[in-house]
Amino acid sequence: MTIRMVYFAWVRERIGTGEESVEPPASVVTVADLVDWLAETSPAHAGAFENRSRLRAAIDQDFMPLDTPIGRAQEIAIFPPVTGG
Amino acid sequence: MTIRMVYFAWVRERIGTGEESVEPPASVVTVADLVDWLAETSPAHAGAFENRSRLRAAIDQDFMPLDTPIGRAQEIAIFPPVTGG
Amino acid sequence: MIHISVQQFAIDIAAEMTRAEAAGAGAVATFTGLVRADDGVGTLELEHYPGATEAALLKVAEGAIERWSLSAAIIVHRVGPMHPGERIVFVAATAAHRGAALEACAYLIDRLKTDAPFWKRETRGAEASWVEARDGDHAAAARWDNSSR
Amino acid sequence: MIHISVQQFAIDIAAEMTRAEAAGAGAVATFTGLVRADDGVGTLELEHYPGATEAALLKVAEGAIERWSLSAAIIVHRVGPMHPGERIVFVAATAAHRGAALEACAYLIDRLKTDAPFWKRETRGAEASWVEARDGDHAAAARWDNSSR
Repeated sequence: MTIRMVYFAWVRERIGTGEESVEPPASVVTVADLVDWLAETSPAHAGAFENRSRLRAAIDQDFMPLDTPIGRAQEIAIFPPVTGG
Repeated sequence: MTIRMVYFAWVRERIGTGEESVEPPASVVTVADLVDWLAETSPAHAGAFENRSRLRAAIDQDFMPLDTPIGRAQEIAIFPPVTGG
Repeated sequence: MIHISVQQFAIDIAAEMTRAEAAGAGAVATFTGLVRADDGVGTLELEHYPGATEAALLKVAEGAIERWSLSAAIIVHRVGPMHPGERIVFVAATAAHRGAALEACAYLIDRLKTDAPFWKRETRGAEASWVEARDGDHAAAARWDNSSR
Repeated sequence: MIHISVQQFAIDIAAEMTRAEAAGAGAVATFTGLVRADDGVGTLELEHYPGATEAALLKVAEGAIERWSLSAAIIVHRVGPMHPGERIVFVAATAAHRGAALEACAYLIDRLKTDAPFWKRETRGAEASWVEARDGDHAAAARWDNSSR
């Protein structure tokens, strides 16, 4: 299954790209699993995802906790806590 | 002692003037006394002051309860509860 | 910065906002009261107590400035005749952060309603009547006495 | 009426107020957030999540409309680079009476702070840093979950 990953703010900067397509193995069930798996793919990913408590996620553009199953998601976003307004 | 009386809204309309000078007797101590005394001066005043609970007052431009002594006030205003904003 | 105006002419929101923002702070909360168009009123007329009105509004603004350390408080009130949709009153509170601005804005309009000598007269067709004061306004103003910040 | 805008260009308060007042109601409460000028920030840059941002703001506005029976809710948010004194965000709530407008306005900005995907980056001299989220923002947003109206 191909998932479109999108990154924002310092997550984007540390990874070095705002989006990428990934094909995680079947063992990846939740967003947290996905983050763990991505952290293995490069030092940049590992650095961006170093502190899991500072990460937030959206599945198909809806904010979700990291322990949410990704199901048949097409787009998953990883980003820092929001600071708008 | 001469006091400048000023009236607003329906108090002004019922009395028929927005201001007048009055010289109350020494027996008039509080604003309520002044209202009682003025109510005797004409049917218009009596009508305007018919329901004391609907009257508010200011002594020298400061809102005061009707039982406040008039002291050496120069200007006393009588009006309905305010409805601005 | 305090700006108080009791005026016959229309309230210019853009000009007042420029004044409110000039203080260079981070948050501006405003409230605008309009002549309602939904209850058949043709003309609304605002009477006031010249001199006493400005003093009362200044006192309300000073109270807000002191309580929330505002960088600006603005109160603009129309007087004279006006029509549905027109602005009757505009208040603004400017502060470093939003909590203070929002609370102070509510304080300005709540206090103005009970503490400033204005009277509204509505004309519906040929009938003119003075607007009755609302008990709720006194309750809204009184909550600022009781709350402990 | 709901109006949502995520825009690169400056926020026009007069135009937004005209929109808010067009509903013909009696009360409009607004909040404006500005780039503060007092802490040495030269440029503030706002990043967002296109598509998701608009959806999140729409949900916040719909929540306010339903809870306070508003006649209008407006949320306008700048994105891209901006400078001290410029408007970052403007929200407005229009209702028949002031209590609803003031509360709904506070709700709009409190919820926007936690529910919409925006990120701020400040540049001070040669140093750029992402703004940290504040715990207080979550407390402010959460009070709308707990309060019983």
